[in-house]
Amino acid sequence: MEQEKKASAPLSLTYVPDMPYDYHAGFYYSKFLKELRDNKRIIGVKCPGCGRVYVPPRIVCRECFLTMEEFAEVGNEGTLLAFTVSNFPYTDTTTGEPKRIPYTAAYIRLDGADSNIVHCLDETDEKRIAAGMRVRAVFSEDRTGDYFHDIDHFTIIRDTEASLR
Amino acid sequence: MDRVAIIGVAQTKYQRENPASHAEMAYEVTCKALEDAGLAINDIDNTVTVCNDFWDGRTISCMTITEATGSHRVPTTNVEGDGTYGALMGAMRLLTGLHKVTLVVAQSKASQGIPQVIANAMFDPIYERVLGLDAINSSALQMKSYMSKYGITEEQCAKVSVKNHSNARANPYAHMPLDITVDDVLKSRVLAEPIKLLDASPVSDGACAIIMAEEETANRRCSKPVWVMGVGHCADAYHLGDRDLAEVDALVSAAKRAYRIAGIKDPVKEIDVAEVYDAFSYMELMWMEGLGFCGRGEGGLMVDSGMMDMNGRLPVNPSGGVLSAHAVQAAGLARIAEAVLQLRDEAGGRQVEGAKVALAHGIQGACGQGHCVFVLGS
Amino acid sequence: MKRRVGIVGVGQTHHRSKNTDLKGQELISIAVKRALEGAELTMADIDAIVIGNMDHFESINYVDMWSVDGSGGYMKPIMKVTTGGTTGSAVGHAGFYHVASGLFDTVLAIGWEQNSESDTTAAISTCFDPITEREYSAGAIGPLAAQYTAYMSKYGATEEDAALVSVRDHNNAALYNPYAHLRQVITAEEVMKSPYISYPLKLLDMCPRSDGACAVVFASEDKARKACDRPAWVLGVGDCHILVHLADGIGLPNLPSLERAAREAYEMAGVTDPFKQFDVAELYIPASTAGVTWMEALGLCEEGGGSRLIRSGVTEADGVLPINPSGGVLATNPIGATGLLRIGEAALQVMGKAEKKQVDGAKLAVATGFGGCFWSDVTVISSLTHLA
Amino acid sequence: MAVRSEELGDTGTLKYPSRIKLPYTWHVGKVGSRFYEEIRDHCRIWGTRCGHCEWVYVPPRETCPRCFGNIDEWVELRDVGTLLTYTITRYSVPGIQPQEPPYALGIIRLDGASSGLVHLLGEVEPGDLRVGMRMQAVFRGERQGNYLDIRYFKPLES
Repeated sequence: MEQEKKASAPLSLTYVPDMPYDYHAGFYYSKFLKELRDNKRIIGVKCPGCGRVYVPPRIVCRECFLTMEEFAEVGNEGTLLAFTVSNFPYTDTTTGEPKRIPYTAAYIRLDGADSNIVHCLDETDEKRIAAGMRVRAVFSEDRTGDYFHDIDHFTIIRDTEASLR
Repeated sequence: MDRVAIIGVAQTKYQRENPASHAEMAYEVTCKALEDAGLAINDIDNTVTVCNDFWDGRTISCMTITEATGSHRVPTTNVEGDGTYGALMGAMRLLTGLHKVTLVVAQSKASQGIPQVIANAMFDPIYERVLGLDAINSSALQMKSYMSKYGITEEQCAKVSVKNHSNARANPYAHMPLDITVDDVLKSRVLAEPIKLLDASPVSDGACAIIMAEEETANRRCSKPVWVMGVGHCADAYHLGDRDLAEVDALVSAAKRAYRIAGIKDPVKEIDVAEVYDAFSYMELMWMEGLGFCGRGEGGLMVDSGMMDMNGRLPVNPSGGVLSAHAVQAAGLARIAEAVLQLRDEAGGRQVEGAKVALAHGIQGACGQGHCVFVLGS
Repeated sequence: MKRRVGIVGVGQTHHRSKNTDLKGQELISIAVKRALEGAELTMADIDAIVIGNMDHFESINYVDMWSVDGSGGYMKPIMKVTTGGTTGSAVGHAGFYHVASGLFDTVLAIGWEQNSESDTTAAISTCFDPITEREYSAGAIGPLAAQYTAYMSKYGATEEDAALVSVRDHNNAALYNPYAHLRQVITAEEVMKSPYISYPLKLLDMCPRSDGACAVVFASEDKARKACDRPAWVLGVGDCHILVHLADGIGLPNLPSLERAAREAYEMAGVTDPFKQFDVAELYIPASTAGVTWMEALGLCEEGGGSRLIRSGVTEADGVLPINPSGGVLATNPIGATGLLRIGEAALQVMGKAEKKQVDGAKLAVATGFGGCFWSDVTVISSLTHLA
Repeated sequence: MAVRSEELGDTGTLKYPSRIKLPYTWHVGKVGSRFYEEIRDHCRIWGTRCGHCEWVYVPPRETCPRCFGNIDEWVELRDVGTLLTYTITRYSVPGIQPQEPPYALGIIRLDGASSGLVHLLGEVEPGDLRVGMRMQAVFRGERQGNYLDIRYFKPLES
């Protein structure tokens, strides 16, 4: 533990608590992540009541409160609903080190899904991005079961960009 | 106090690592509690979740189980404390007359983190935290203080562990049913003297849910409502050095309040069974004193007398208690759920015959700084 | 509701970017003492305490226990409530429930944060799912920014519209609120010229993070009337924690949780025409853009009408429905206290104790909380025990 | 940095070893700073005394936890006191412990204080520790203005 002393200013104590967590993916996320890892497929789960498809899959439909058991593949392309280019520094809590910026957080509705996912885009110039654009998942070749690695990023499908304008 | 009843309870089996996610566990107990109460999700008009950002490794940890408990459909709040505090908030909501049926869900997957690191964060970062205090060594300071002040022995504490692990053998939800002897406890590995491995509760993953209802709904929807007769909570001073660790002032105050509301005058006579938060063996003895089941310093005599055994005058922790399953946050709510099963005469092999009035108790913070006491009756 | 509940005391610290003179519990004790003084009560009059913050901002587990030194909670019933950004409003609602339940007569609700003790954005980002969301979800800023891109494209709102909200709230703080953290008069041009922190949000569009605490005393009707000539009655509460997956809230240009929470609170209070009935609003507007996008959810304008509302000037301090005379969240944001400050400021207005912030003759006020995953809390507060 | 998955036993599910690691700078405050500065600069331990309930607190408080009154009276305490309780931590926890286990902790009530101070115990065999023992503070040579400027308490030589 270190201490900072400024001339007659009150003391403060600086410390970097390190709290390890082994986050459990649970049954639904595990199935999703393994499909991604093993088969390069993005799967969701379908509600037996309303037919909505949720990605990532989860146990209960938030609308119908029914248990969902029917897994279904969704597209690896989708529509960009919203985005932001994150350009301010903050700490990556998984390392305690500064986060790499800029990055573009992308909120995407995959084709065939009724819920959204968040990932990143390989474009950080906000002038070249617009809500409504079509995007495609780019997979890693050495997939490990980690969502943010196995899908490395999403990329804008530029030919539809032209048609949008 | 107006009448509030518990009309449904559910628990997961407690285990070291539950492969289900927070949400999947919470959904399991939500569905089971609804089934137990004979209700549908639409009958629930408000919820209270009990999640903790440190134990869950997540800021706004209640987000993990919001949908799984149907909390997104109705007014909800999250109590960050023991599950008994969540139940208290649930009861309050009903007592206002604004709500009719509350679902309370507590869950923990402490196996994901390092419990000592998480517990260390309850100590003041400016002062004591740097000493590496956690739940085990701080409790060891309390156990030593208690033993020293009142002449309680390690054997007497060990008897609690033997009794509770043995009781757990009749509890299908328990994590650590064990057939052990006092000698086994005394010879188990020393963690922080005088606390040994078998004086300490395990780290369990698990969830518990209860459904509470106001009087009219309870009577209409439930054939065996269990009534909240009284409830009280109270906190002692924060710094360990500010307290006489051998004393249980906050528990005395919480119990007094719960007894006053419940109209209990002689707790030993009027209460048939108690489920208390025995995170460590010695705690059960101290809590007996604070709850007025015996005099100050008489916890050791009480366990020696056999009165807390399954066939004793006041069976304590027939479920096996927290020593046999310790899902932090959920553990206090599990005490309530177990008390409810007792009062419904549905506790199976751990049933205390003819139980009409039960006590359930939870703690908060280091060395039982905070206590919450429920008196329940059939 | 079986029992009427009134607010009789409100206390807050002078909010700052960094409060090095005070250890956390000492900060809390200042707000508590001021709330008690305001109500002419002593700690002995307090039957129970509710407290809240967000754990990872100060890395303190069981804050209800830790805070006893500063909350006055020694040998008292104390409970912690925490729901993210809505913590402050949830603490306020819990204080209300404590009293309304009949279990307690006089209850202290405390919200606090020493945000300067850590990296606020990093700490908030841990609220997102560690496996499928946390990596690219930068605290509260990213999602709010993304929401406005969706709103702009749907309703034609502009960055300038949002800048006007920023100007209103900052300037109210500068002119009227001695407790506010940021107290500088700014112009729309300055907002527009400030650098982007997360497109389309610019530096002056975003709330700061502050060190500060707020305490509010809730009391039963008989105690409230004894303690106070003009208590602030809590007429309605509503809350809605609608989503858990951040991405699902993002596509939405509006705020459905606020709409539902408002509906619940309005129904309980008997509010039927919010724009006409409310005299003042203290709203949890964490980014200027929210001052455009969320107004319709409160029934203050038609769908997509946020730009018109802010441009009409009616929400300025001298307008017919002043919003955030205190300067709101854009000027002061000790996160666990922020929602409770809205309730406290709204209460001070209807109690006639808002001093320079006072909206003349304010009788009915609305306060909101925002946080979690696009969650909302709404509180309706009045000097009247019921609405005609 | 992204997390990496591992199988969770034979459950067919995955787990993700990750962490929450974040720097914190906690404000000691004026009152605590004076306490630490007196130890750092003069090896003196000060507490504060509540004029209403007469409790003497160490570490010092500016509001009495018991009666919630304001406290402004500082009192210097001796660096010796009585051991109220103790334990030996024998298990190891990554990242939080001040020294390799086993290590001894105790609560010492300094002469003149009403509250106890939790601290490390040193220069003593575990078997020789007794509740009620007289203990003396041992100060660190290079003091920095934090809790460990008191290195530990050792048995007071009679």
